[in-house]
Amino acid sequence: MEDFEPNIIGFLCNWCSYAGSDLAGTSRIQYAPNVKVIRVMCSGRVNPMFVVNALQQGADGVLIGGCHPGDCHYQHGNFLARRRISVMKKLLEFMGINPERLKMTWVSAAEGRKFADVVNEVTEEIRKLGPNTKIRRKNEW
Amino acid sequence: MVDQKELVKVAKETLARKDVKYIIGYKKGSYGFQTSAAFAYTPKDVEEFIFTPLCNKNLAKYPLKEEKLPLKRGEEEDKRKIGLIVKGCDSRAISQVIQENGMKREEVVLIGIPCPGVIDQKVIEKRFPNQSEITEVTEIDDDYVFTIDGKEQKIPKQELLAEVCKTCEYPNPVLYDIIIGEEVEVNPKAEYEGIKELEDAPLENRWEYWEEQFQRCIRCYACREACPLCYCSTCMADLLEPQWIRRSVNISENTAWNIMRAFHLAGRCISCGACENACPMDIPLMELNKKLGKEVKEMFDYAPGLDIEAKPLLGSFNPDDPEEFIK
Amino acid sequence: MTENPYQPSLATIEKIKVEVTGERAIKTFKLVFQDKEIQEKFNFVPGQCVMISLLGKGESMFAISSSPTEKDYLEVSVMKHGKNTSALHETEEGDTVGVRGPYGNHFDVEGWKNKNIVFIGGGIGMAPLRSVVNYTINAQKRNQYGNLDIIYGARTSNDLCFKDEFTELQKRDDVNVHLSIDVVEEGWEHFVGFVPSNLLKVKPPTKDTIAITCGPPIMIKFVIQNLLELGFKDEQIFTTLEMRMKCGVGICGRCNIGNLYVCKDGPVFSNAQLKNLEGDM
Amino acid sequence: MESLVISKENFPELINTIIKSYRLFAPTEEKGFSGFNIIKDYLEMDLSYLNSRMPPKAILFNQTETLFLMEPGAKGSIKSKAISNEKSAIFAIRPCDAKGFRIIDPVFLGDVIDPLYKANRDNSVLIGLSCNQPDSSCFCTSFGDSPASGKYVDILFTDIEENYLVEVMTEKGKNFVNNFGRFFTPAPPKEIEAKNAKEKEAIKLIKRNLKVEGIEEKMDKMFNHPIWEEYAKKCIGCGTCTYLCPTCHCFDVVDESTLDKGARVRTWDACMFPEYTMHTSGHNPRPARMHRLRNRFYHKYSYFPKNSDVIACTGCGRCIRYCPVNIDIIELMNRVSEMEL
Repeated sequence: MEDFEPNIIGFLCNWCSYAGSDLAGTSRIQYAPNVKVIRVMCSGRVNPMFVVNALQQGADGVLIGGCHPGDCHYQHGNFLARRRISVMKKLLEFMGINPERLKMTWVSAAEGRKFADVVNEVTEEIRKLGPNTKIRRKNEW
Repeated sequence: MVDQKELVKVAKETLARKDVKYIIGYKKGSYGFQTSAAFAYTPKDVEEFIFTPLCNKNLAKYPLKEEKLPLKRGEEEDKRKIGLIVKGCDSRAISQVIQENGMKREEVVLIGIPCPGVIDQKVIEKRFPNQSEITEVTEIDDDYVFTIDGKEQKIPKQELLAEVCKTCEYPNPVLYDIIIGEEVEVNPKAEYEGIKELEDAPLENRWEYWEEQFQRCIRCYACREACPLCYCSTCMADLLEPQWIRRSVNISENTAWNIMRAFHLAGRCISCGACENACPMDIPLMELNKKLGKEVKEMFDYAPGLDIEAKPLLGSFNPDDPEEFIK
Repeated sequence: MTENPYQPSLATIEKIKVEVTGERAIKTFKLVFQDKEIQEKFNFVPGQCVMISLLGKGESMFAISSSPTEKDYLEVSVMKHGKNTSALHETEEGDTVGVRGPYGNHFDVEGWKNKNIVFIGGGIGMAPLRSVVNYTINAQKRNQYGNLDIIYGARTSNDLCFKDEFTELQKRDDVNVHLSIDVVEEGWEHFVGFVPSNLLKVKPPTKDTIAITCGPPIMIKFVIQNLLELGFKDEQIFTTLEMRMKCGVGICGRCNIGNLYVCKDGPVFSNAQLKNLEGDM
Repeated sequence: MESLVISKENFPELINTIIKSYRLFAPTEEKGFSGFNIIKDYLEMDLSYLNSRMPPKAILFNQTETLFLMEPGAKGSIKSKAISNEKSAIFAIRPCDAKGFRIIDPVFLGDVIDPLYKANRDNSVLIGLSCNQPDSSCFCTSFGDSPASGKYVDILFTDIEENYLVEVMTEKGKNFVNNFGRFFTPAPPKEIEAKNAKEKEAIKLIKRNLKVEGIEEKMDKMFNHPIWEEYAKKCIGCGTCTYLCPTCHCFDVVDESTLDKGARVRTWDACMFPEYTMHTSGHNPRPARMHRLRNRFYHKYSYFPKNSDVIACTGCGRCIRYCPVNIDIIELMNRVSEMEL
């Protein structure tokens, strides 16, 4: 367990969170390398099935990053995402899959520091939860 | 319960309308406690219509299932309406579908029947597994009365009543063109009592519970096909590229399917119980739907299928939606 | 251990020839089994099919488009359309695919000796016919057959498959090629119009003649109609059908027309058989 | 055929002895849901069941099976997967479900032999248990079979109150029984009579009948009859009837892979799904539910008898009992039988 390095998939929106992560990098801020980033055009693009699929394929956690409320490049994609994810979390919880494995954050293009902090925080939280085994594909053929 | 003669009369009048092509109702089933959907094209077909406590199927699925094959040369599309007998839950299903633009209000003529609750098919068949003769059940006061092998059976309603009916908040049709029978009294009920125990159980126990349930799933998609709100022309589960769910049947894929199904019904499920009724493996699907119904109500003060003008839950938002989970 | 009929043998894509570019791209893949022994034992007759696997993607049935007279390899011509065919189109020469077969019945090329043959193909439907064409024009076989007429058409001149081969064939005096395209194009010297119309224009004589056709279902329908009009008997008309297939050996159940399985009892059917077959096609 | 008896007293020990040398599948019950599972102890078994929800075909023809292993990609490779040769016994299989295997044998063991099914079939002993309590939608008698038929099993047990009558039907069954010889004694005639009496009683309980006579010829003339459309109207197109059928055997073949490993897998498929026959081009030979439903009934009652001389239906009644919309094969087929053309 001590050697456990969480595998986290990050879906970051093109306009804010992804730019935020970029800024964290160009500002040479050190942060946990556990989040593997997939850039999406908007947090509203994140189909909740992405989350399920990530967990199935071996992710221990999923982080969705969007613009701050009101800042969405597409007006309200992040609001829609927020609703979906809150419902998804309830469903996962009821099914016995720890909803804390699904994280969401608002990070603007200017918040490189915040991005690094969130990643560190999320990584530590998922590390505490341990590896996800619940709906993971076994791929035993 | 509704008077059969009145039902037939109203259905006949509706069928006689120039703008109605056929009426979907219930008729006697082929054996035991079954009832069957009836498609009435002629007044004679309508004579078969019944409405009894065994009419536990959700007919709202059928207008959506109507297949429109390519027209032959010179053939014109039949744009007449479909008549449909609706209980409270069925009418909510139709209302929700209309709200989502899945069909237009003018495509259906709804004959509403206030519903005092229907019998759970699985429960009654389990109690009388050898009953192959077609059996009619009537409701007298708080009992269901029927005859088996010449012997009259009187069984308290609560013992056979479907779980969803016990907590039904909308037994009276919310959307209809004609209504038959008298309104049913609604008792405020503890709708979410059934899932409380599971909600309170520790996370691990909940997973164990669902793992055991989903292990049984054979992915026949009866839940999807029976659900009046699963009407996508191509289901995500059937797509090959991208393939969301593999075809193999194992706990991972089965869970993914069940999450997908439940999630896609969040804020849409109108609690008719058709999925659970249809499930050949007895998976308690309604528990998932109820849970999401409850959360949606609490978080967004939203109940589906009540207003055709409302916006779909997950297609809309409120800037003040809860967001304490967001970092 | 029993042999596993579902397990393909590996083959290398020796050569990829681009037949048609654009939206309805077609490529011909030349495949050679990696195991020499398997290659040597691989015998087929024109009309038969093979299952081609893209490992990790899936498996599809294709008609063999080369002739058994060309030993040492087999060819399939494939239009890019779905998941597997797209993956196949993305392969490069030297890549590995799985191949199993040959499956199904075949054109009775032995029984047709001394007869005239009319080939009527449309679009990618020429692929299975090409196998018979190449078989009958083979130096050793040509004198065993009478007149050979090839009526072939596609939507546009770009969509014509095996263009260079037809150019070669047009130069020969023992084969008649009648090409067509659906709509007028500048510089097109041959027939313009649908394949069934071209057939009526060519009017192949019916005596001692076999007509084989393959193409889109609607084309096959009208070709058969026109052949009958020209005086062909049902027994003289052959076509090859397509169905969704998974096992290729008559077990998995999906390719039935009535009680026949296209993978096993087909894909080649005479019109006499088709007429009496009640089923969903 | 040899008839033996075993007392119910000795029965638990027999089962527990079998478990030591065989993988034993037997009916178990959980919350009113019966299914065949591998048991480790006699007590797990539940013999009061009417029939299992899933037919035991799922034991010999798994819903998901690996055909072979691979390294995916354009430079990939293929590796065979060893087929398990574990010895199994299926205990308390109902005669109707056992007949299901006999029906699908020619499909899997015909011109082309399916190695997975063959291995499972060869390595399994079918031990039947007569039905003393058929239920409302049973109709095995319609096909000339009986709820206490030993025709399709290796050994047939029948509950005759204090004892089980054990009929050894095949060579395989004989070898199996010989391994456990000490539990059995030859059956006295009265026990055989007791079984016959039980059988008669059970047959009497079967009230529904499907008129099979001449049905194949009838269907030859009914392909375009409106009756198929009539039933297809209420069909919702799920896969329940096919997945629960002991004779439905269609499957899909798909590749599953990660970046570096994968397999070709077969899973059950259902002819009631539109994707089942859908071509890549979008053309579907069976585009409407009517076509699919008609094909299902024709396959069972016309095509299959044409190809294998037997109706692909055992009368187990599952498709009737679990159809969510009351499509009743008995009702439909009887209407076909009685149809005047």
